[in-house]
Amino acid sequence: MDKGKLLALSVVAVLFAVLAFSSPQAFLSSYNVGTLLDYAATYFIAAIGLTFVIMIGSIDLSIGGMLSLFTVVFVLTLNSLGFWAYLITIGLGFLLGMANGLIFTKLKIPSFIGTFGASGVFASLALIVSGGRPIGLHPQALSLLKPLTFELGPIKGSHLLAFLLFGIFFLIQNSTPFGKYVAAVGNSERATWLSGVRVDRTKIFCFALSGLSAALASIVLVSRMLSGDPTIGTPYQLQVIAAVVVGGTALTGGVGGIFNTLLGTLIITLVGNGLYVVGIDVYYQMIITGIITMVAVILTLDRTKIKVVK
Amino acid sequence: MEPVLKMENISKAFPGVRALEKVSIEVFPNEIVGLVGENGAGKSTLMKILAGVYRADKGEIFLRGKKVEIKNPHDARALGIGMVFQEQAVLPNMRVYENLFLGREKIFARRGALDQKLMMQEATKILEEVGLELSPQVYVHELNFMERQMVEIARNIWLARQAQVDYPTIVLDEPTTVLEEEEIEKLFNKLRELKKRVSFIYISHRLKEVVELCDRVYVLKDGHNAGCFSREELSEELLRSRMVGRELHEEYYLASRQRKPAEKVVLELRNCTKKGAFYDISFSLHQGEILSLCGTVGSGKEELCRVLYGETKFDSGEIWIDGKRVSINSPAQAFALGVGYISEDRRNEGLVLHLPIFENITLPIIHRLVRGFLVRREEQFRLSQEMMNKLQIKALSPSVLCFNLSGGNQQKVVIAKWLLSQVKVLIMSHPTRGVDVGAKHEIYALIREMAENGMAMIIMGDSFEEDIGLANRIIVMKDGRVSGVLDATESKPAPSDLIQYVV
Amino acid sequence: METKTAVLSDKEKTWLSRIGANPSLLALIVLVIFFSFLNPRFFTLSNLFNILDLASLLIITSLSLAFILMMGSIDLSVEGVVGLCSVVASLLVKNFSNSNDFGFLALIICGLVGAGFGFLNGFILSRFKIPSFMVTLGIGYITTGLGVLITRGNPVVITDWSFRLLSLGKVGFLPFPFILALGLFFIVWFISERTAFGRYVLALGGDETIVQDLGIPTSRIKTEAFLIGGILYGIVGALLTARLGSGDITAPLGFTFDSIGACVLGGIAITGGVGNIPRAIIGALILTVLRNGMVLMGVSPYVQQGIIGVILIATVALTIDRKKIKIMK
Amino acid sequence: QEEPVYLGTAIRSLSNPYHAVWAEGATAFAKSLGWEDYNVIQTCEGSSEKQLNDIKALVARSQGNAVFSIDPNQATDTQAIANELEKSGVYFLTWWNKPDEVKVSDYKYWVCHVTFDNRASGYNTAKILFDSIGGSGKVFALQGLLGNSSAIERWEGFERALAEYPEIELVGWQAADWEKVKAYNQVSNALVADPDIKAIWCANDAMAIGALEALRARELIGKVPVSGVDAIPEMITAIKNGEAVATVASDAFWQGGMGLSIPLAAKQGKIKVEELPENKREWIADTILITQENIDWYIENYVEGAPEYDWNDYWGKWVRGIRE
Ligand SMILES: Nc1ncnc2c1ncn2[C@@H]1O[C@H](COP(=O)(O)OP(=O)(O)OP(=O)(O)O)[C@@H](O)[C@H]1O
Ligand SMILES: Nc1ncnc2c1ncn2[C@@H]1O[C@H](COP(=O)(O)OP(=O)(O)OP(=O)(O)O)[C@@H](O)[C@H]1O
Ligand SMILES: [Mg+2]
Ligand SMILES: [Mg+2]
Repeated sequence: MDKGKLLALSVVAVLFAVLAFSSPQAFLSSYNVGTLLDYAATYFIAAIGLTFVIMIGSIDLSIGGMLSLFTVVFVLTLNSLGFWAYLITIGLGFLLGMANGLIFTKLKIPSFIGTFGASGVFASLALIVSGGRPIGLHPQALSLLKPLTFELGPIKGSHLLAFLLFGIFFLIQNSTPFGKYVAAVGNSERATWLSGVRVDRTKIFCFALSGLSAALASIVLVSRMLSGDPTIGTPYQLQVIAAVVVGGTALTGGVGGIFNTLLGTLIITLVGNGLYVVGIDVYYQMIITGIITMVAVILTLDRTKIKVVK
Repeated sequence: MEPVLKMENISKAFPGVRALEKVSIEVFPNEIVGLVGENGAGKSTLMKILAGVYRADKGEIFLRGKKVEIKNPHDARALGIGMVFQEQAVLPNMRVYENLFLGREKIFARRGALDQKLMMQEATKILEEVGLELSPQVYVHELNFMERQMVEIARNIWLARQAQVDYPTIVLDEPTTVLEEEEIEKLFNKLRELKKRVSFIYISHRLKEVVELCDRVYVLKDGHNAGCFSREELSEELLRSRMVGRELHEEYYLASRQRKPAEKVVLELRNCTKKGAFYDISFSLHQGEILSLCGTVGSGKEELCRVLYGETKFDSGEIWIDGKRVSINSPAQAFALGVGYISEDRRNEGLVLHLPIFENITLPIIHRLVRGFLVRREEQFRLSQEMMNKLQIKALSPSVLCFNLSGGNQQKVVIAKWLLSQVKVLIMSHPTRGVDVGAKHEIYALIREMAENGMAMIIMGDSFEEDIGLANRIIVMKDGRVSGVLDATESKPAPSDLIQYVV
Repeated sequence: METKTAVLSDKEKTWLSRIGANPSLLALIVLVIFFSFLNPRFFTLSNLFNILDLASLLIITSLSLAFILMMGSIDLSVEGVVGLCSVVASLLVKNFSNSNDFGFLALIICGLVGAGFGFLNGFILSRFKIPSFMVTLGIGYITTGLGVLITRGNPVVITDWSFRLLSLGKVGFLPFPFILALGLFFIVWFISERTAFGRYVLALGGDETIVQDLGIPTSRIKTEAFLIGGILYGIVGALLTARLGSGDITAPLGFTFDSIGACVLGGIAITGGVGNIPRAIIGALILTVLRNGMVLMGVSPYVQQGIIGVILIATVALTIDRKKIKIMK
Repeated sequence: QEEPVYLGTAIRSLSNPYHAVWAEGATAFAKSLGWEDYNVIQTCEGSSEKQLNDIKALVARSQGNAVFSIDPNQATDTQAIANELEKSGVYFLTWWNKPDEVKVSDYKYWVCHVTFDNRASGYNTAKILFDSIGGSGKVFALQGLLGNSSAIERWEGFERALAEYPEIELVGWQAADWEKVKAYNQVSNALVADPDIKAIWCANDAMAIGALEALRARELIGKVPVSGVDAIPEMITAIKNGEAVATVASDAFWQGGMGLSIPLAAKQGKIKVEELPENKREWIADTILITQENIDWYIENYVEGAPEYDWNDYWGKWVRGIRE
């Protein structure tokens, strides 16, 4: 394991220890563990695809917009079409992600701008599709969420999904040609291109995965909130990026990975949950969150591989 | 006489590598000191310590008799040490004059504002002096590799002159690798003239130049001092043997292993034209043939190769591979058709520097190493290890990052990559650029071996000697057209035979 | 060998060719013409002054972002620092909550407070080597948190009418905030074009390792760039208080992405190394004109976000100078 | 003396005056019991999921020994929150937004859902605004955050009033996301689009303040009346000065305290939840419509003097059941 991962892991361990020590019954209760997992699952799933996007040195600022849109689409389709909703939402996620990738590679627009623009479009679409109001889930559609809501002790279906995705994407990153191309493009796009790798295809696929994981995260969100909300995504945007970066993935690309994102998500979750479990006054929470975010990055980012930070 | 610069017992280790072990050098006034050694001998590291990029683990530096601490590049500059790095250090997004004075703008400040007119005047003067016919307003990204190098040299010469010290020291780390004969001559004259005021340290693998230019030469071997020779003693053979530590084959280019190419044509160009670059080029390349493309920069040979590996497109003409007409739009397509390319700029174009050796070597063929959905890592390792042994790449294991390899070893990794991918046609732009004499020899052997196995190659060599020595056939280009075709299989032409077509 | 000559020197260019070479400016002109045709009220003097008034705050924050983006960094702390400075300003002038009365001195103090946080941004970024994205996100949280802590959520209403002239005042017909923005623009432009610091900012955006190896103090330059940014945010904070009559931590919501958007619309590459200060102004004007025009035309609020998104993408597709940015990130 | 209970208040944010006063009310209630250390304010900053997670974190910390007063981020969130707390056996009360099909009476621990009539607020402020310009003329309106439940309901009230005034012409509307600066910009632009705008309706007070400042910059303040909802201090001043004509106070201080007092009473057995009639499980609480007429009275009683709150008077502001 490289230095970055070790550092991120130790940050998680320290946070965990501090929280567990300061209020053992509360923090370690199976109820709270369940809450932690709930919290972590959404962020992690949303951040999975983004990790690849950031690994190639790009960024996806449309996740917020996509979450808004997809929760609405999922609830609407679940209410009317039943199980097809899963397929439709996931497919749509993949396609819209791909559209981001195409705008980026074929129109040659920096991802920061392209996806930021797309985010506005998605947010508008969410409002139009929903008629500008949150949409509740029909009670009869509730049972269709069983695959995500069934419980085994504190563990829920959505947590298992997160684990499963972690496994799959870990393999994709480390042991498939695509994963290797991602690492190579992130480090040196030109050299990779000259090695005969289809660079654009790799990039487009990264964005498609980002859309896909946003769609999956929306489904999990709906399984928890039981509604589709055309404004739900906005607060997630920067948080999801933070989850990736706090784990030690460099925004300049080439460094980090899915394991880092897992740790990053845990850090964000532990901080968010811990502030209440430990009982920090609300007026100080934002300040403390800001400080911890920075300190976490200071600790987790492995600077031996990146010469410059911007 | 007192030395201007003395580096004493300098040691430096990187994780897993002892780069320098008690190395000492001295530089006197009015002197051009040569520094030679195999790839990875530690030349660049030693100079980077002098320039403040790295800090020595042990050892002392004296400037004009006084011990100094060089903690960062800023200190080095203040002490009158300039460096032309092996890797280019000009900023493409800025104009030439901005690059020339970067970090020294204060000189042009008039009441808080920079006097742009003055900067421009001064820049024009400097450029004239090194013989670059450019407007200082041009953006560096519009310049070619060579022009950039000259800008960098010009910058350091100017800096040295600005320094308020006696005999500032300029380090030139392989400055001539990308220059043409004419420029090199200009540069040498400039250096000789300047040494009245400036001392130089000159690093090169072109021993001929070293012998011609330097007053004294240090040889480094595996991070140790391996001799120092004065002008009187100097000879290419001496340096070569000191660097490598063994006698080299009498027959440098291994001409005896040269074979007649097969009948089969693998690549054929028909009437290819790209306006402004080359016109009406036709030739065919046979299996196992080594074809040299000669000509000055601007003769169109580089552009022609670009077209072949898919970087750009031509305006008209046809490419045929294995008897089929093809179109090549990207390196990926080129590769699928069996065409590989080795760039002269290996740091930026040849390697993914921050990935390990094995990932680099297997990058183009990774999709062939898949079982189920997953890549077989052992296979990646095995193949890489094989190539590393074969090419004698100096590294602890295939998982070493390419970033940490010396220039020559990086070059070998690039070659290994294409060897492994078993392309039919390999285009090599300056394959031995920046490679030491020993490794050069190994690369020549490799080229022979690849030819014996049926690979066809297009080579743009570092010198006429290299082109002639390696090739079965030589195509000379001038102003975008073929000016001469020479056979070199039966008997080798002399360099003078070539020159008439080049100029 | 052929000789490369510079692209026409600046004097040789005609006005027309310059506009043609600057697609952002072209986009702005097209927008203006487009809206003028669709709504006669658009091209009037009163709307001109209205647009200048509305654009002025965005112009100032975009000036700061321009520097930071050209350097290859980013600043997400705009909203936090501006909001906090707005609160600070309101607590310093005559107000309902305390007995301070610093008058226009408050503007300067705000600049200093902003400078302090800008410095912190730059210092943490260069000292601890964490990406500006995260540093400024963190400082954004901290400043917002401080603002909430100080005011406990209640806007501080000010009663200092002379201070409010900062926003309400006019010189002739020109709104005062715009004059201030214009003045700051010239200062920042000067710094960018005519000082070594300005060069280094661009150089850092080009290739930081090279700049380091040349012995240029990169940490200091980064810190200074963020510091200048901080000063500008401080000023905007004070202006905002003058504009709204109260200090309010949430007032600048949306400023961050508006300013980044403005810079990018103006043609400043988010990857760093390419751009100049006037482009920030052009971008800010494009965004303001666009919003103004959409209200004038009565475009449905449901699709406005989407339209801006599409225009952003379209403009960048047209304006970006792909020669200079080989690799798109 | 009873065993202390954690008092959880889940609101949107502390950076706006409405919720800031809310938090003060909650704190005052906790003080009245001597349980300051058990008073926990949670802000979700617009994230529904964070709100749910924060609530669960406090349930974990208190190990179920808590009651909650919750202002759900979105109407549709109530169901998920209710299911969660019901499972943990924690008594709670919700405010403002709830989908109609979700019934409080289906739950044991959801003591009640209290709302103010958003539609009435929108309707009443609009009527006063229209009357203030003589019932005819051009009007511009600022909507809150698109897609937000309160924004939608207030807008419906506004539209109902609009239908009753045929002489009033709505010349345009924009969304200003509840924010001052956006309102300032939108109104500035709207005044160019139509210089004859006679009045401006706003879905909340923050936007109304932004609108007023835009009017001030164009020297129209006092000439173009403005209305809002929430009764934030700046708006009270503006009404007093004759610049604005109407706002609605839901008494955030009372909400802060009563939101905790009622579920606590249920937990302590003072209220028997199962015995409450349906119209006390889901009810509308009284608001104060503030206009030029009663502004002095309001300032005297609520700004300069604070009303006496009796936290045991659970039904003092009860108006009617939601479903009546
Ligand atoms: N001259 C160049 N130098 C460096 N990178 C380049 C250059 N030309 C193209 N690229 C990069 O390669 C990308 C094109 O890659 P490539 O042709 O491999 O795409 P692809 O995967 O084949 O796409 P598709 O399948 O859509 O054709 C461009 O987006 C660009 O990033
Ligand atoms: N940053 C680094 N990290 C680790 N090892 C390094 C680093 N830089 C150089 N080395 C190692 O130090 C040794 C000396 O390298 P150096 O670049 O000085 O060689 P050189 O003599 O300049 O070779 P060349 O002629 O190929 O340029 C090599 O073994 C190289 O792998
Ligand atoms: Mg070297
Ligand atoms: Mg292609």
